[in-house]
Amino acid sequence: MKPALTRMLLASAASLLFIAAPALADKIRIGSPYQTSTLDPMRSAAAGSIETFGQLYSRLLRIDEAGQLAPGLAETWEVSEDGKIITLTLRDAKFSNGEPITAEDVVFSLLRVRDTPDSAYPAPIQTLDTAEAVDASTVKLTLKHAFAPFLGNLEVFNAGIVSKADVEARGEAAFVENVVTSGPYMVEAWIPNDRLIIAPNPNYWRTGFPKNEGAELIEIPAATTRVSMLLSGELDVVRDVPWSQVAEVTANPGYAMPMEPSTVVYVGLLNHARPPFDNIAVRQAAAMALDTAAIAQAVTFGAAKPANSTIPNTLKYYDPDLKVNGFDPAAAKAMIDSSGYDGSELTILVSESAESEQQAVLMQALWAQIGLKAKIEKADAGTFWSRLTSGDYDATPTWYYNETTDPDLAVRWALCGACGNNAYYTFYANPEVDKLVEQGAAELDETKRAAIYAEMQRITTTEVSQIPIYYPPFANAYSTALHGLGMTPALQWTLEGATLDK
Amino acid sequence: MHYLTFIGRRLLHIVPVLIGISLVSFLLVMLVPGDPVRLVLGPRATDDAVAAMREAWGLDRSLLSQYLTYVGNVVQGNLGDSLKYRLPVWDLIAQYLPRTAFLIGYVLAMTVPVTVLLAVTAARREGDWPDQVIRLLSVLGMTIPVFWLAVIFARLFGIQLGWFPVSGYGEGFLGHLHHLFLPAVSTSLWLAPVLTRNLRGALVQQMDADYVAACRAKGLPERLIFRRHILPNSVLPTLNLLGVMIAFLIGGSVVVEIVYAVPGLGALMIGAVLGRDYFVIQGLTLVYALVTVLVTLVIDLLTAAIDPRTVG
Amino acid sequence: MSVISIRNLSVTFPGDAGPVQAVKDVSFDLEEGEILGIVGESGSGKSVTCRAMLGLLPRRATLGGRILHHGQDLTQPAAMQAARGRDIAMIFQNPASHLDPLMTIGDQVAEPLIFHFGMSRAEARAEALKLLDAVQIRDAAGRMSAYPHQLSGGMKQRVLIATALACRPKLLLADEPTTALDVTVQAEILALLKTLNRERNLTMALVSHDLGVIAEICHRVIVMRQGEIVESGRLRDLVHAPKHDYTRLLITSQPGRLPQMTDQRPDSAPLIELRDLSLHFPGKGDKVVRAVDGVSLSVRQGECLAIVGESGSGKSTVARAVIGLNAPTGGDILYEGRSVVGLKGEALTAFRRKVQMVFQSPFDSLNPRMSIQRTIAEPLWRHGLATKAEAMDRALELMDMVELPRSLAGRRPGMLSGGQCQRVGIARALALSPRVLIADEVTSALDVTIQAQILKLLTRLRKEQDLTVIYISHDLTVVRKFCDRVAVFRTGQLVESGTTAEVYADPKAAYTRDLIAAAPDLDQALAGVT
Amino acid sequence: MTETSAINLPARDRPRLKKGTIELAIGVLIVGAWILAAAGAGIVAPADPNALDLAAVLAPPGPAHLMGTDNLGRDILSRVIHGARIDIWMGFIGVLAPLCIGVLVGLVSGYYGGMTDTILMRLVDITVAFPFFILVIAIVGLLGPGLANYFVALGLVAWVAYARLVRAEVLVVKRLEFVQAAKALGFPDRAILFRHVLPNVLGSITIYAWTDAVMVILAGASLGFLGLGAQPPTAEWGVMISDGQPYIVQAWWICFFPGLAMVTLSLGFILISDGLSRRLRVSQ
Repeated sequence: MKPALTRMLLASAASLLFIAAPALADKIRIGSPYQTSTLDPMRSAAAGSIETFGQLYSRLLRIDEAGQLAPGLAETWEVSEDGKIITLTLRDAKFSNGEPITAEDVVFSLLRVRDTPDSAYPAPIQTLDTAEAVDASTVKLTLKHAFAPFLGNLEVFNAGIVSKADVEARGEAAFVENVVTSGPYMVEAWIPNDRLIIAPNPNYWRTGFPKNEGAELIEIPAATTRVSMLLSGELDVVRDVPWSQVAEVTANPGYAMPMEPSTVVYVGLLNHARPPFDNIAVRQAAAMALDTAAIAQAVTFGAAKPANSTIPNTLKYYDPDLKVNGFDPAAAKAMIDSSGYDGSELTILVSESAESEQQAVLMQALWAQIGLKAKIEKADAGTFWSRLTSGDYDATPTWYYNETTDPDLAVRWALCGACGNNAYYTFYANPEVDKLVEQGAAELDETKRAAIYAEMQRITTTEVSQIPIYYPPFANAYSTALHGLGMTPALQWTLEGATLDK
Repeated sequence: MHYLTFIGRRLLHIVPVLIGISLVSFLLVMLVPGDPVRLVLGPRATDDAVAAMREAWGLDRSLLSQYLTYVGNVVQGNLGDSLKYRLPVWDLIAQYLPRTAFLIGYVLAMTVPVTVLLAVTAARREGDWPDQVIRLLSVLGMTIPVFWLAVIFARLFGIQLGWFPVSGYGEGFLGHLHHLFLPAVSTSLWLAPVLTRNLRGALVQQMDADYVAACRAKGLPERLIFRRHILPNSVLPTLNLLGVMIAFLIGGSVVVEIVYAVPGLGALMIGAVLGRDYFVIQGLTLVYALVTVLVTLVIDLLTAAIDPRTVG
Repeated sequence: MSVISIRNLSVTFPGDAGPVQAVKDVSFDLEEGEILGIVGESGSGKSVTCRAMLGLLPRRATLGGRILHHGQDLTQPAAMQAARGRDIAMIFQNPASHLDPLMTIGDQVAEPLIFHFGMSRAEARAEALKLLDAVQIRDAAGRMSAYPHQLSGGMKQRVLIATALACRPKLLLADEPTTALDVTVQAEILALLKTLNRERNLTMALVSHDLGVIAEICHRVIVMRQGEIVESGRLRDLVHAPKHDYTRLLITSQPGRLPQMTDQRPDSAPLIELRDLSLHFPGKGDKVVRAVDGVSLSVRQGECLAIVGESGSGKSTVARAVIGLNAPTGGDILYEGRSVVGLKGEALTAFRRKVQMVFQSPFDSLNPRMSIQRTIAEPLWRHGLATKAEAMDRALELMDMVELPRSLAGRRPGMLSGGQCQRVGIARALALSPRVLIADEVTSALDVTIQAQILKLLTRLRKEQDLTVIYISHDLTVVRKFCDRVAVFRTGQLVESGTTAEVYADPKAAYTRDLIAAAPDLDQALAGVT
Repeated sequence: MTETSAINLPARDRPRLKKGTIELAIGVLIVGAWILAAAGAGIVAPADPNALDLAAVLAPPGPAHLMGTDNLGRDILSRVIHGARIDIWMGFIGVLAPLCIGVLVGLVSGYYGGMTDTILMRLVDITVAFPFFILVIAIVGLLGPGLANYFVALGLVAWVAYARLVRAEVLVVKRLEFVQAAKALGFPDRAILFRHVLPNVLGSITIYAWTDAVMVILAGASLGFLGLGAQPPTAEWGVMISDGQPYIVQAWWICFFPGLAMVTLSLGFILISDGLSRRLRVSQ
């Protein structure tokens, strides 16, 4: 009796030990510091969620491998002569639950982003006046006025198409369990604060895609841990390898770091609303004191390119020849001395990221050389954003990126004083620039647009709306067993075309 | 009978503590600067969107009314929804509680035998070289920052030697053991010295106790005296410290959770604190407090079971 | 035939200022069936000698000489391990700390039986029950599963004796076995030891500081001082013809041999009156501890009143109530006819200047971190009676008064002897020139020779300062010599009171008679034992 | 402490061995050396701890920089020496603030008992129920990073240990006769508490405080790791270690030397604590 009992106990213990693991072996494991905080494309405009939305929800248009606008859910589209009416014809596509994707769904998705009060980022389709389902597969979008970047904006992460029927039926729950998706993948499991596991969507409209078994998007806040995991074979892809570890990773033949161009720009924001940076001479001196080449070298070990303009260098109409307020400490010192700056200490606000902290330290040291005294105040993200938005700072090194290669969203965010965000909370407000922003958006002629944006860059860089620091590439590391995976400037993984060697 | 009254009294004792805790955890979060909404919606969110969400979540109401709603919900077993994930807080906690519990269990399973072995060895050879070596090692163990050790371990055992995974929770019991090995060792290396010092001290003190002399006078051999008399009497203070340490680990495991990418309650808490996810912070502090209170209760009951004097 | 022979035993401890020799070249024999008394003051090496016989010295002690037992030298660990517990057993002064608090007493008594005789647990417990019966523990069967903290002090000592007797040893070492116990319990334990000696032919060595106790049961006595044997022989011979000065001093310091120090003043007016005084405290659960219960008593101006009783009699509680340290729960306390219960602020401060107290423990009653001069001076300046500097000067005068050399002024209590500390305590109490001095067991922790000095000092001060003294004590022999009137307490109640002469000559209450009978007294013992 | 009646020698003759003297001496030596280095940092340190030298980043230890330089070309040796100021200060204030609060609460609670005691101890229960580290993280995370807020957090949380310790000791000491004597002599409560009770409970508190200082420094370092530590460019060891982590392969010296400094200082603290406790014969 006794031995039998023992055997039974042992057997049940053994079965406990070897509970079959879900077959995750073939998934591409992507480690990123950024979190998926919601599966509803309208709900967040934060990194992490942005990447996720792209994999779950198809947009009307997509950016192809060459970076050009290509058909997405919309097979064809027509723009009216005055640029105000866009008519799109949908292809025969289905949601992951097998229901067809109709013009109704498109109209619902776009208006939801535009009209919901707490929609995170309605800006890209703000110019949309009406959207109308002409028939099941035809959508007619009417703009308030001609708006050049609109087509590009239809590719932005939150313009993904969701199921009207499902969302109306289930409300927020539609984005928690059994999420209906229109993109290449659907949700296999979501463990908030840990990882999102996605599996191919069998109903995805692009035949032959995705070319892999899905992916695990794993959230790993500690940078050294991400690298350790990569090197020990626990990850296939790492987003944001610390610059200091780039050499170590690339020295290993099993990994590649292509340093894809990004639309990220690091800028030193200055608070124009209070002394001393309300004084243009002080701002110019501050800009000229910063040896951006040395900063880029010290912080990124030369991976990033020193910045010369207030907008990212990968955007259309970026002006590579702009050269104002270049590094000149002697001139900067002279300007400070004659500027009337009273010598009072200013505050460099910095959020807790190693990169920003180093920039702050360098900023502080370089400014000290021209007699601009500063102290650094580190703040966690919550405090950082409330202090930034309320203008409770003098300077802060930070960054932004642009969702599209069109500069419209970038200048509205970073340079425009009348577009709702006080020019990235610098409280820089130049009516001329504001006017140029609207002109640039409405102008359909390429050369004229180029001239408008060049002018805008010249004015803002000269007036130092903010100090451009450097343009970093994406420091992503890929296992050489992976093929075809990369990141677009708009923070989207080209995941659907990637394959993983066994 | 006595024992039951004792338990009853201890349980009753918890009520005012819990009320205090709910109030403190609420105020802690509410009175402090930082805006959760901006973090949830992302930097590009418009001010209108931020205001709309604040209203939707009742964050614009008076503190008292928010507290009453909160307590009302908690009493019904509802910890509220996460601002960030829009999921019930309890679901989030339930997801991570087993991980942290497993990690702590693992740490204890690793630490306690080692502690007893080292402390007994040191105490029995008090002043001799094994004692000196153990004391030196335990002092060193206490002074090395856990995260530093963790980074080195990940490098050495994970990457160089490839013996253990440097991240994750693994699948199945053995998988958990395998994946959590490095986090557990890193924690143990700090915990074992603390406990060893305490137990050794108690043993050394008890070895001088009068009843030990009485046992010797009875002619009992040292080994027997040690096992039957000195050890049980010495274990009590260490048991108490162990309780404190378990409570500490529930939150203190956050460092290894982050270094080894095993998100548990600690990582959830850090995320919630930095993201100002009010209801998650409140829910977690309540759960933490509850667990702490329960651990203390268990330790008290164990103490009472060992020491007849506690029950009276 | 000797059971044990000590030859040239010396014990050395390492100390701050070089090694300290606690026992120097001590030799003696213990004959089968005899009870040997080892007497001496604290620090005389008597306990160390006793512990050395069982190998119970701390590891840092170094041992010289030989301890021979049946041809084996017990200074060798193997021989010692074979002998102890089986042939030689020991009981200790503080029974409470010598029992493992986490083990039932049944198991503790059974333990040596299991180990030495290989008995099963059940057998051993059965035997243990017999042993507990043999040491006269009531309801022994019920007590088997009790824990030490549930027993009284006397009970614990009986348990220790039972444990010691478990393996039927030939020699029992008893290290101050009754010092921590009440007199009546002490008498019972001594009687028990005597019975065991007679019935089991058990050889014993009894270590004690109290010649009275030794005299009760010992056949032969060794007097030790500063680690050496100064004299030994039959007790009667020793008492009648002491050869050594120290022995002489020891004998003359015996309370029974002290001069009469009373100062009868029968007609003086009452200074303090207790009226139906009660102090009840909440106990475990719903029980109420009636520490003092309906006591009425008066203390007359200038007299010395003794409050006598055993532990738990409420004698100290009464004293603490008088001085306002414990609030009465019923009744009243009058000082010069006015109630002093519930006094606050100035009135309380003023009253406290009038009534002062000296405490039992010489070391614990002084702040170990304060020099004795400061300690004595503190009441003066705290009460605003002098500046700090004046108070410090006055402290020196007070030291003269209690016969403390001024050279000690800067020392802390830890560097003083017990007797000196007690003098500091008295000086501090007298600093405020009180009218009443409450002395709570002030000599119970002191050696007899020192006790005699302190009593002499108190007698002198009493006359000089015209003090009224309340003397709390368990020692009836001292009280008889020192106090004018006596009040006997038992479990919170006043049993009997009257002039000392009357009460001793003709005790009314049975309890008083028991107390008087139980008090060990050298001369009575000698007369009785012969 | 259990009552020991081991051998009836008077207290002063009881063989009080100078146990722990060696530990104490080494501990004092180490801590003393660090304090000296910290006090004279301006003289001892070869360079300005915050001076950047972008021409000499990640220089390995050598004659020019004995402990090498970090990624911004700052001299590690100078940063370690100046860091001693921060970390010793951190240990000092981080212990002193909770100690003062805790001692006060413990004294009052233990001495007066009754309702005061009940209320204060309930407060202690509530504070204890929050896991220490979590509460510190919460407070620092919510108030913002930096040493000042760390101290606030410690002050709010860590006093509990002292309060309990002191209360337990006071309960013993207040029964001692010299305290009773002080009461009987009509001394004011304040005098009794601070002149008679406090000096006699300080021993075990001191012993605990030294070990606590190590906890404070280590927990502070962990906060640095979590991004909640000292403000840049302050040379604080924990922050230096955590900032140096990514360079552990490329430039091991960046986090090794501050780590070594932290271990030695902590070692000094613990040795002092050990030495004291062995001398005063108090168990930890």
